[in-house]
Amino acid sequence: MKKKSGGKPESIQSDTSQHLIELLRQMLRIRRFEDKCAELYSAAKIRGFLHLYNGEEAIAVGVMQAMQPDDAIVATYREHGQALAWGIPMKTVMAEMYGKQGGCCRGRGGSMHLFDKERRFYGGNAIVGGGLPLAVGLALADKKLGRNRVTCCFFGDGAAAEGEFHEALNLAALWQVPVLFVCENNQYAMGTALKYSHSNPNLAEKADNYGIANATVDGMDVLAVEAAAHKAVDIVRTEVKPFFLECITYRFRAHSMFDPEFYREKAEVEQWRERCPINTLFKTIQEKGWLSDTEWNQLNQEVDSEIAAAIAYAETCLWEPVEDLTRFVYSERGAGV
Amino acid sequence: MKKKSGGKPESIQSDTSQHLIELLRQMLRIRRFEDKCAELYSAAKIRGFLHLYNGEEAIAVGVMQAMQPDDAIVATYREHGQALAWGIPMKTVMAEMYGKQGGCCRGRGGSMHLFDKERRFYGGNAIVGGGLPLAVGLALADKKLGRNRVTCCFFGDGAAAEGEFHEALNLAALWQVPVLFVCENNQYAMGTALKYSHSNPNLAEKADNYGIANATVDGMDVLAVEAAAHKAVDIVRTEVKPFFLECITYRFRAHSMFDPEFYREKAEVEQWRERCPINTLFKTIQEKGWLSDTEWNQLNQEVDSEIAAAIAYAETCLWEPVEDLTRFVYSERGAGV
Amino acid sequence: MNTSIQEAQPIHLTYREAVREALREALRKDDRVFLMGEDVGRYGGAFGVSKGLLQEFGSDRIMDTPLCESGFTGAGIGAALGGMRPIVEVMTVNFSLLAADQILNTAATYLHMSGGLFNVPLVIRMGTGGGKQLAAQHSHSLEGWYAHIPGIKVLTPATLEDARGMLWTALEDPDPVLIFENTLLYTMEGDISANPEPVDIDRAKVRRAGTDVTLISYSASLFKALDAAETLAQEGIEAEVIDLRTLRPLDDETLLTSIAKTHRAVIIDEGWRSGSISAEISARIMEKGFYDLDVPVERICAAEVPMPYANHLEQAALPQVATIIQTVKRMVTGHD
Amino acid sequence: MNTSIQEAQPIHLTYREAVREALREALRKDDRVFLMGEDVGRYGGAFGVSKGLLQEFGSDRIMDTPLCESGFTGAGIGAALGGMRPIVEVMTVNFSLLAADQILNTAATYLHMSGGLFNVPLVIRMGTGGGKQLAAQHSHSLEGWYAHIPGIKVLTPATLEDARGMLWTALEDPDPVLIFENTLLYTMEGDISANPEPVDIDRAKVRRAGTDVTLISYSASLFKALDAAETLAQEGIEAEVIDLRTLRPLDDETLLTSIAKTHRAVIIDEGWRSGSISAEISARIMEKGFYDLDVPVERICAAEVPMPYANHLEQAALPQVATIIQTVKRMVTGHD
Ligand SMILES: Cc1ncc(C[n+]2csc(CCOP(=O)(O)OP(=O)(O)O)c2C)c(N)n1
Ligand SMILES: Cc1ncc(C[n+]2csc(CCOP(=O)(O)OP(=O)(O)O)c2C)c(N)n1
Ligand SMILES: [Mg+2]
Ligand SMILES: [Mg+2]
Repeated sequence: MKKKSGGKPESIQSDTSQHLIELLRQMLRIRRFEDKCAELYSAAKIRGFLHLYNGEEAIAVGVMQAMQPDDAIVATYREHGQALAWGIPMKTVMAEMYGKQGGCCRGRGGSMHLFDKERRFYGGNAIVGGGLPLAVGLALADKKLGRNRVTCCFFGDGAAAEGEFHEALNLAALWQVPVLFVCENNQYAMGTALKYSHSNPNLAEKADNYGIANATVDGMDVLAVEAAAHKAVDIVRTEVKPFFLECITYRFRAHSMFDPEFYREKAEVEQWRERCPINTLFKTIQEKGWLSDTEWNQLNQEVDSEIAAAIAYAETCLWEPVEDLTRFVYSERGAGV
Repeated sequence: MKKKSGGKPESIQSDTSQHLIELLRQMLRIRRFEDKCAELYSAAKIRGFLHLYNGEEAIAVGVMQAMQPDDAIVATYREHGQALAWGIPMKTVMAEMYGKQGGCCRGRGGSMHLFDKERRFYGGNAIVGGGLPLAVGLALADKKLGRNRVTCCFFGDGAAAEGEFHEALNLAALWQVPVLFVCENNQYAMGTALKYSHSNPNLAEKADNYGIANATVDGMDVLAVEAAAHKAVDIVRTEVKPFFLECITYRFRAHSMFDPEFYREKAEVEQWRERCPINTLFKTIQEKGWLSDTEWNQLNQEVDSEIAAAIAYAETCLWEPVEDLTRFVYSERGAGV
Repeated sequence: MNTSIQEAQPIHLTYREAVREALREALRKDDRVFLMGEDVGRYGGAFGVSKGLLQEFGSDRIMDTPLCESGFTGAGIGAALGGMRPIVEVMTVNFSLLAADQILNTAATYLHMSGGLFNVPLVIRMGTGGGKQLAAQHSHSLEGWYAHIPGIKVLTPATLEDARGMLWTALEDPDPVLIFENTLLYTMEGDISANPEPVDIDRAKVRRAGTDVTLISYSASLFKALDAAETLAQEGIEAEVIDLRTLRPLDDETLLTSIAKTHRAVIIDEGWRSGSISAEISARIMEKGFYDLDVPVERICAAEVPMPYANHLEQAALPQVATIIQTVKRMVTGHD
Repeated sequence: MNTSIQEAQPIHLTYREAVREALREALRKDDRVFLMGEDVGRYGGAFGVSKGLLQEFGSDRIMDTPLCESGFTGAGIGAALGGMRPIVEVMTVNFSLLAADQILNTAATYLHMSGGLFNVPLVIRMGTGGGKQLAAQHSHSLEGWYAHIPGIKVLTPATLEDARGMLWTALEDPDPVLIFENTLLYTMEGDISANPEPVDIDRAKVRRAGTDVTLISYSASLFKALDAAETLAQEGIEAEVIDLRTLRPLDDETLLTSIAKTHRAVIIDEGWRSGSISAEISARIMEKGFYDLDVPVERICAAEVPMPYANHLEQAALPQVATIIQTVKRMVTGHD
């Protein structure tokens, strides 16, 4: 077997290279998808609130690597990244943003409320902090039913100031349920910097206080996130108890499409942009010589055509009939659970 | 000057003895008052919920020593002790429990809602945790208006599980407002023992996590509470910032008049009863020879006659006219603030 | 020996015991059912409802929670989504305000915003009502207020049969159901069938037939309406008394049928008057029964005050039998 | 030169600016006034309302809070009790559910349960309403729901004058006042007097006189009612349009006076129908205006669904001008 300088057998190297390229691809999908969403927003194809994940892609992509197909995800209103990385088909996500019947929620949810039953993607909660107790409850159900599954709950630094955050952490710790709390600490809650939200800006210490195992990781480094997530999920799954993973990150774009960004300096944004998780991984891969220009172009094209296909799909989807407005307020007889 | 073995000048000794006797008297007032309330409850003179402070008297009495007349108190539904120790006349408290017009809230509040405007006693909040943000707001007002006053907020161990507790501590720390949080950790929230309420039963650590200075003290020892409160209030007043004082205590009686006490062992209650704060202080004083039997009897008689007078007052008070039912839903014109 | 259902001896119990029996039955029938809330276990329930259940079913099925209404209600939603059938007990409706966000923004919206993907089979029980001198923060009757929210159902069992039977019906419902138990009723006692039949939560029930006026009520007020009807009968006025049973969705049909017969209606409601469920009922009668009315529909509600502690004030604030009688007489005779 | 109040040039501004001017005026006039809430400072307000105020008044007067609706609302109550005049901004009514306990159990009850000792001079502002495709958790119209609560007042400024003027009136009120700003109105523009007169919050206002039907509305729906009235006028039907302005307490008198003239009423309300403020209004007309009615009062409300995201569904869920017109025509002519 040919050896490389690092001493890894080729098959592993090629596994590694393929894996890294896959991570790159996932992050790129999210970035490009969202850039397109921003355009479509300007074109009034997408409406409502649109919160982009730009800059934070390493977290969703990194964390998902550690999850298994029958695990569950609970996310926020900034959840395109999680939805795509978790495998919800891009076209149904896009159709949802269009408000079409072919969307993953028949156009009723929109950007902030993506759901997928088969894949156990539990939204899409637009009440800051609202998803945390729900995630604890999902994990509780798993524990009660003896299912070896993990529930992964994403939320922001701002959410950690809500009382519900504390209630949820306390319950998770008391009940020792298999939930992974992933705090996407992008250092701002809308326009409120961390230091104005938290008297103690060290968020992982909050978990510590509840006796919840925790770690803090560079959220701009997908490999670091992935490694940390693997460790974390292992603990959750094997020891059946909660874990708190704080990922330090930054949102490159505005909070939503309405945010004039008065609250931070352009220079700060620029500094963080230099730490773009996609560029960083791209450079790593390039340095290793694992991705030729052709391959990179091809990858880009694949992503672009997936997006184009998603848009084409969304465009052709029908609108939910107005007569169906009041469906799904209550379950339909026979539908049940 | 005559010296005593301890080397204290006589005047100080006598100051000390008088002070200790005063503490004893205060605790005794509360204890006797409440024992009487329990009787009056059985006699259906007092109704609704009645939460007795029996066993916890050292906290209210100890803490109040450190407060100044223009400071403010925020308490819970278990607030007879605070109300009496803070100087709300016993007769208006008793009349309030009777539901009479001469009560401190015209009979509208009852046991759980004692208020006194002149003395800045802000209730009597029967929503667990509900008083904490209010106390932070009172302290904020003082800070804004440059008034060197302290707001003292009492609450239980159970309250510390509510999200609002966390929100309030975070705000207090962020804003650095002069509030003293007094956690009356009697180790039970109704029938729920501390360990079932908190994954981390060390409550003072929660304050630590917010960067709030804190201390834990034996809540069965009025002198220890007093000393700790003095230190705490000093910090709050001079450094204009919050302090968290945890007092470990025990409630001798049931949670309320409806509690069958299934959740704890008689033996446990008995053990704690042996640490009765009143007996302990009484013994200390007796050992020093500071209180003759005659004086002790006299003290008891004084307390009993204060209670008798309070009852007599309550009995003779009128009922609020039914026509006034809808008063005080909104302020009356001209009343204003 | 033939011990058929029909022949089973009725059993004598209190409302509290009826709820307890309902809980016990549910816990026995379905492993996915569990009860959680503050003091449901070791304490035995704030009102003694769940006394003994921890001992019988263990701490996995009867879960004491810390004080955190929003947290454990949210956890209940999650557990329901995860395949369990949680019964969340919020000690009383007064504290449910701390969980209002989870109830309205998550439980009630989840099915719709997921485009029909995820239903939330959650039951939330709470004590409700005034009348015990518990003052301004412990005496709310907010069941009618909650009935404003689409996506949830609101049940208010008044009778022993309903207290016994509605829980199971609620648990079989695929969507979030709130059950309000007026705490004054817990000590009410009587006989019910030992083999309770399933309770229908879709229909209001005529608890007393009459021809001159329709008294519309629910929960504890039902008994005030029945008492008033008795007295009125002695004076020759026959009141039909309707127990709404479910405040959301309202069963308009039963109400309108009755009014088509009596041409007069009075609604008795322990909630504050403005924006009460009785306002909704009056508005519906306006819309669908206007031409059947001889006189305007009237409402007897709680006075619009935070509940005062003193007994005489509290009673003055609550609907009273005398007021019902007086109102009906005025409506029927045209003068006071 | 005489620049008397009467002669001041009107100023042109948006509703957003009108609220901002009202805030600025209050902050200037009274040192005890301060604004607090999420993102009111550095961000400039979620809807840009408070843009520039932090720079002008400093961080003691314009306080950014962490995300903790219950905490900072409670702190607002405390600060009000401590002698300040806080204006708490809850970004939107959707999030106010997290503060529902502080609003109902503390702010609204404090005066009463203290036997009149402590009033709470607190103003809470929130955005409200649907129509922007913000879906099920961000589109509530719960102002009518809050109007159920005794002890608070509920204001719903629809016009630029009211947006400009009601805040000060609210601040002068000794009791808790909730002000609901429909976020669709923020971009509405027009002229108002440069020297605004004090706004009375006790009376509803007839915004258009008419004889054939009374359209009762508030906030954003007012403009739907006015639009409908214009169209109806072209067909010879003269609608009187009433702007409620204050949902608690309701000004029955203005409504009843109008109905005594028109004999018909339609209520337009963006809240869910069941248990809405429009139910209360209908019930009051039933009670006090029954014999003035030619036809039953009707309600045009939001459909009883958590708001869907898709525009066509959302618009179908909200009251529309066409429905108002159609309803009125049916009422006036007796057929569709
Ligand atoms: C309970 C609640 N309050 C306020 C809002 C409005 N809001 C939406 S996102 C947001 C900031 C949240 O910050 P963070 O948790 O850090 O998440 P991020 O947006 O940075 O990902 C706010 C205040 C909301 N949606 N829910
Ligand atoms: C928000 C809320 N939930 C529940 C209750 C019912 N309740 C009253 S006191 C109490 C226990 C509180 O325990 P703790 O804070 O330790 O105070 P303690 O009674 O021990 O002094 C409970 C659950 C309440 N009053 N408020
Ligand atoms: Mg953030
Ligand atoms: Mg306790």
